[in-house]
Amino acid sequence: MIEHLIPILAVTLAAATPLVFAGLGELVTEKSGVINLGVEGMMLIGAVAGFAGALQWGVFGGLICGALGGMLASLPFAFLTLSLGTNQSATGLALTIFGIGLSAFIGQFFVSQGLPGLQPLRIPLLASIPFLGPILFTQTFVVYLSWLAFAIVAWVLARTRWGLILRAVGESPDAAHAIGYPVIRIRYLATLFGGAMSGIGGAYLSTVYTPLWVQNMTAGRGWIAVALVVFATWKPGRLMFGAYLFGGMTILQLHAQGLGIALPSQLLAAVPYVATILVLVLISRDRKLLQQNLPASLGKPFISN
Amino acid sequence: MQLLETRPNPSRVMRWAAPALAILLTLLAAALIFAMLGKPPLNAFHVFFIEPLETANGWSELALKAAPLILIAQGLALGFRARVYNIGAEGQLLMGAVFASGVAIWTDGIESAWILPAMVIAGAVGGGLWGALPALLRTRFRAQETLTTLMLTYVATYFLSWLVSGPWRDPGGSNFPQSILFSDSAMFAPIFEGLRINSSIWITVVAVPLFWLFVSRSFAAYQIAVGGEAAAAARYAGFSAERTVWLSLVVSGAAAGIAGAAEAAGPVGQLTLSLSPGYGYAAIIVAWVGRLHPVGIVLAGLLMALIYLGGESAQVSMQLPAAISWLFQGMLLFFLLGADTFVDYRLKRRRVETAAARGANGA
Amino acid sequence: AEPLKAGFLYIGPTGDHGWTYSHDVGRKAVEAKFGNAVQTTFVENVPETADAERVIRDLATKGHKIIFATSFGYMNAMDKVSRQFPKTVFMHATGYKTSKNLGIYDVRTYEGAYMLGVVAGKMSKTGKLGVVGSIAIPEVVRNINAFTIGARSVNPKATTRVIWVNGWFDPGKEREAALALISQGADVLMQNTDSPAVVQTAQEKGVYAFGWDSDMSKFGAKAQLAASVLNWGVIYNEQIEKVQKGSWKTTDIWYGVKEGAVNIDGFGPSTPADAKKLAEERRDAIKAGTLHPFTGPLKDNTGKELVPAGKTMADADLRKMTVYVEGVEGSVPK
Amino acid sequence: MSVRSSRNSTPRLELCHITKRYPGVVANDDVSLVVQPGEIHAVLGENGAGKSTLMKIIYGAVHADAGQIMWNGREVSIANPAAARHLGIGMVFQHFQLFETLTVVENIALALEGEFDLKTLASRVTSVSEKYGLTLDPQRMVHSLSVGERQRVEIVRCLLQNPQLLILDEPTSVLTPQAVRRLFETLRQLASEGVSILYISHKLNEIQDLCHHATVMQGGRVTGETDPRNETSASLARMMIGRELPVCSVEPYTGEVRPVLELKGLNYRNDDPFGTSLEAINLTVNRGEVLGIAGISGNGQAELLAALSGELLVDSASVLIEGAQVGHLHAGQRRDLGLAFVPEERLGRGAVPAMSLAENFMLTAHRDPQLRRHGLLSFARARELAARCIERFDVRCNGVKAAARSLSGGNLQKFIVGREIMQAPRLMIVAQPTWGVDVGAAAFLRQTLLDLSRSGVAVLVISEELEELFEISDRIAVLAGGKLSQPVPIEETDAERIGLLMSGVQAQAA
Ligand SMILES: Nc1ncnc2c1ncn2[C@@H]1O[C@H](COP(=O)(O)OP(=O)(O)OP(=O)(O)O)[C@@H](O)[C@H]1O
Ligand SMILES: Nc1ncnc2c1ncn2[C@@H]1O[C@H](COP(=O)(O)OP(=O)(O)OP(=O)(O)O)[C@@H](O)[C@H]1O
Ligand SMILES: [Mg+2]
Ligand SMILES: [Mg+2]
Repeated sequence: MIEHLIPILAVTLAAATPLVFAGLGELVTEKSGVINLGVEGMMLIGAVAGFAGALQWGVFGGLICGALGGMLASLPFAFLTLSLGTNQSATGLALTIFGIGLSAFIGQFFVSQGLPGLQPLRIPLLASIPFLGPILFTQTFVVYLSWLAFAIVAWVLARTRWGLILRAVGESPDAAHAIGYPVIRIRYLATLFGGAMSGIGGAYLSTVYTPLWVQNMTAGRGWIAVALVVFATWKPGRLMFGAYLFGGMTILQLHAQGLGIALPSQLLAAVPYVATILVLVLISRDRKLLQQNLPASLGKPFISN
Repeated sequence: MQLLETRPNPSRVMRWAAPALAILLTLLAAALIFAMLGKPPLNAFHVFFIEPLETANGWSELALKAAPLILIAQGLALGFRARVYNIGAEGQLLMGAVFASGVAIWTDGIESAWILPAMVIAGAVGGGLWGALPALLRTRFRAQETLTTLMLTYVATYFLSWLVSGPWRDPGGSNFPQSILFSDSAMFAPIFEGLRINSSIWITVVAVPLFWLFVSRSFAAYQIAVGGEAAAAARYAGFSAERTVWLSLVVSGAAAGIAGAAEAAGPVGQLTLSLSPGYGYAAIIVAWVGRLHPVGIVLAGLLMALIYLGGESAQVSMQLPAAISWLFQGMLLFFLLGADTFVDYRLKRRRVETAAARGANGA
Repeated sequence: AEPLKAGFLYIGPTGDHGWTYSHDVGRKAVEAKFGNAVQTTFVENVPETADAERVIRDLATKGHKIIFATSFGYMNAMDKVSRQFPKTVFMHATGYKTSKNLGIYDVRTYEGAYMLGVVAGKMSKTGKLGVVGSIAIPEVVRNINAFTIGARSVNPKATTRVIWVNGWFDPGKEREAALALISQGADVLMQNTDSPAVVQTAQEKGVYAFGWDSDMSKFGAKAQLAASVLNWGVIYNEQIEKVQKGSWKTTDIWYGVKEGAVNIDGFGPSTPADAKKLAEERRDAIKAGTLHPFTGPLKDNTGKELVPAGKTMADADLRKMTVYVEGVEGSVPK
Repeated sequence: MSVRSSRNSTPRLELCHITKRYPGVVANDDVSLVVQPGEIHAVLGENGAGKSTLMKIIYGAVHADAGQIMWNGREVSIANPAAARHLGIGMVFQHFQLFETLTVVENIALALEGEFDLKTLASRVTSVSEKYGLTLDPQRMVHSLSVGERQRVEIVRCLLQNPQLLILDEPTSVLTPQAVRRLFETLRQLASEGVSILYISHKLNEIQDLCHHATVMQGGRVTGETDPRNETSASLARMMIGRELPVCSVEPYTGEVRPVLELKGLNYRNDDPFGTSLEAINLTVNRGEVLGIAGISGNGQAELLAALSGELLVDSASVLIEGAQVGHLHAGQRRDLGLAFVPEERLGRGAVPAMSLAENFMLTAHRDPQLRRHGLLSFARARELAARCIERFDVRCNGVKAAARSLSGGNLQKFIVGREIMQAPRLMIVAQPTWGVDVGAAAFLRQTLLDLSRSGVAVLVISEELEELFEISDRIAVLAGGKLSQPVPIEETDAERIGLLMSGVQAQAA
């Protein structure tokens, strides 16, 4: 059993990494009170930008370009929802559609190009810990980067003034405005951060995970990332758990097929989605938890006079 | 960075001008893209927006494409007014198609005028059920419908895939994952010889005025509107929020389900893996572009269908990439949402004016 | 004179590196051969929905004299439109409906799979082969079988394990399926999906894989042992020429190695000379007609006989294959 | 108490010709004002006079269109509240600007600069709050605090910045008389330390009690300046509204006395962590009387109102209307039995902001068969009725098509009260009838409610304004901590005793 578990878990970590990046980004955006349903579009733009960047400057450059791409992609969304107060759900959907179109449009210049990809980075000593070593410490550096991102986001949210301000703005933009915080500017930053993280998630897909550009290569991962934030009740730790759970379910069903589990593969493939709904139901029942963490102003435009 | 202030009363002029402005801006952006690609913009516009409508067939195709979009969007708009964000119409459409196909498959070989109506009802039931599930999850467990409807779309896709590769696979179809071709009594008949537009269009034609009557006059729609604008006011008036959730999800699900049935029993004629060209998602845009108004949705549905047709036409005639259509849809929606803001808000008066006012005061 | 217009309908983007890409290479071959005499048009990303019919009709209306539709799902649409345009030639890939002006064509991808299987049998140390499957249609099942037969012709103990990703195109998932297969012991992979993700993954994990539909060595030079390369240009050139001359007749083309439509190529640095030689020998035998992958005695993986000794499977049976042959694990998804 | 600094020393704050326009109103029109160090300076005016706007301008939360601000003799431009705090200006808002899901110390940290260290800050909070007698637990979540405690958070937040000027915008409207006295002690202590205080209120006795100087505003303009200690309430009122304070005329009810609303052991367990639970509430409201419920909001008012209106369903036997058990009926069904309800939040609950007055009339009037037939609504009829309501209750607006949000608070309140009265109720429940309504409209509304009760309707009023309750109620009870005290006739009690009950002291009222 253990020998099956190691590869499953190791791959889960790598497979869930785009979800981790995009999910953390969306979490920060939502903490400020903005819900951006355009993650899928931003990831795609990040993927194509990342690919282009990686062709020039290697994987690291690619990730940076992905971040920039995602950030730029979130800019029209931020302008419309924050400066013009448009409906956030509708604008996010528009961003997704726009992102699919734009990335495919730009991407036509990158088809049939390959990238060298990235070797995993074995962390000396740690990698030789039995069981945990091969799972945790023989990943690509981007996976470690995602943990760093998690640690930073969790720390900033829980322990720093910035985190406090962000939570305050998401909870009551009016009060934050009254005591002198530039609500709109903070929300811009949070939205751009979300865009950048989605972009990195997309760029990871196109430069590290499967180093190539193909249209629509995120294949719905952006939507999963949005779902995970609610699933996580806006807590970074739970988000990591959710991302790995979802990734793990997907990998598990593929392994189950390989091991000859006699269930139709389509029904197995639906399992992660059903599981997400079930956990969502379980979590949503705990009203206290939700109310403590849900940014009270989520989705509501803030217009100050 | 805040540019706006609330208008005391919504602007009537902007209500009409906003869509026109949005379309104009989209066209301008499009012209820029065409020029960038080295295609003469006017020529491209002709190919995109005129060419598809130069023949009777073109109009038939437009109607064929627009009808499901309009039908689904009418249902979705109802929910959006109540802030019930059903983004899983695609899954509800697929389940509608599945239920309707079930009827067609079980009645294969029978000739009866009842089969088709039964399929439409089955489609409504299938889609309605797939909408009722998130309604249950929301009202009983407070699970957000945005996510559950989306997740259920994936589930529906895999369920459909399992059906056509397993139990409902056409035994005479070389084992391809698709159902049998429906018999004539399980198909909507074409209205004109040689054109694809079929009698299912009447469903949409009848549904639009019904939705219009419902939205503008009915008590239920008033309750929905109040609930969407101000939830506390709805509670205060004694309108049940739960009922609104159920109503909007079940109605939008049923509308999508009927569209799915019409697609299976219309231009497709069987249940296949790829049944819907994303109508469920596109209808969300149609609903917003039509700004949730029954008549606006009709215009938006036609516009959207035209963008699809134009996109294909531009590929065939000018070898423009397929991505262009998506790009246009995204931009159109961006511009419309932006322009729409100015119905309820206006730009803040500039400081310059107030400085002038100060001068006047001083005098 | 007016150039002859030929239209192509693609299911995916021309940049998928797989199926659509190989068709587009074929289209370019047409342009290279006929120059100004033929004008080609392609429409990519055409979903297999009701939209396909409109695009096909649009192509026909705009004066395309021959239209190639390159995915199974266009079948009913091709059937309908071909009736309305009796003067236009319709060619449908991988389908089974024909009429006066509707022909079908396909290539014997299983011959390629067989040859890859031979190399795989030679190269696998564990004897465990893996296939990333897309959707369980007969063509894919046939390829998996041919691959297995090829491998077992070299190593009778070889077995094949299949993981289905339920789609043609999700590089991430294809990679994950490949990783699952690798971790379950497979050391040579084949895929019947459209992206090069499996080759990339094999390269990264130090196992072997194959190019499918086209040479994918630039995505994994060390991993790619060989590639089954499709040359649709053979068919396209031939059919267009016939239309040009006015000699086109309803066809049911199923070209393979013999006609030059399928080839094994793209041998990489990891492929030893003897493996390469063996594969080429088999190719030549297929070409000469002395070898057919589905030759008896052949049993399915429950032990039931499929082809008695000395016989080969008829094309009609090949076309609706629904069971795995001996050596493939599990059963075809229902 | 400190001796007032002489008028010719450098003023702490000087406002010169401040003007601020909003769409449709000039909130501040050429306002000038001087505050000396250590002075408690009242700004006095009716609702909408522009007091809050002026304070927000001083605090940098709103920018003036014209005018100058001098701070300690230097002209300054206050870009935002942070800049104001830098200068040494602190503000306690009329509507508290606190974050419910954050702790006290986090709320305070948000307004402070310097190193981010919650531990040290917590001990500073404790020491400052002790010094001024404003006990606070820094680790508590704000949502679990009472209104008075919340105000302490706001004040401590200001004090930690060592302000030279403290602005308090209607700080007492939510406090018990006892808490008001404690606050005044703190303020006097601060003034004696040299802190200037701008004190906004329209409660005349408080201002006379506390302040050294008063600036009176009306319609955005300064209409007078005076030392309030030398004025009478009546003279101050004249300055404020330009005429005598209107008083309500109360006549005794002569009709049949019969209970209309009865609460019998009403319990409600609130699973909302930010809410209050109701415990065994008993109450009877009779025809022809006005029963007042005093108390500070947050003590179960919202829950009680929702349980009465039917927005919250409770045990059917615990609420009776004219003898019928209605606890299980929803709001619409209770309306069918003659209940009418005017909620505290006018925009968003009592009316839909973006909808027209006609559509808003439909909100509760849809029960009328003339307005609703076969599931369809008659908006033509609703327009007629709304027009009648506008006329009868003197609602100033742009006709029935005006959006509810375009009306001023007082006019909207008149519309809502009118709409409810036009349903011919047998029981009228009103929350905060005159909250944020100007004096004239408030008098009109109070008189309307009194007249309604004298016509045989049972009227229940829940209000935070003790004076108002004493003006119109026949009997009064107090809701504190989710428990309701025994109602007593107003002649048998006074503000002091009610105040004690409001602060949660469970003494017998009589
Ligand atoms: N706020 C609510 N809470 C609980 N149930 C409600 C609520 N609103 C409506 N309902 C349910 O919906 C049903 C119909 O609602 P409706 O508003 O029509 O009430 P009604 O007073 O029974 O009927 P009518 O409005 O025709 O007089 C009611 O029987 C009730 O059970
Ligand atoms: N943000 C705003 N937008 C538009 N108008 C406003 C705004 N804030 C205040 N006003 C208007 O400016 C005027 C003065 O309001 P302000 O809040 O200063 O009055 P106030 O004296 O504090 O009254 P109250 O006693 O009710 O607190 C009112 O007519 C009000 O409607
Ligand atoms: Mg005020
Ligand atoms: Mg009833």
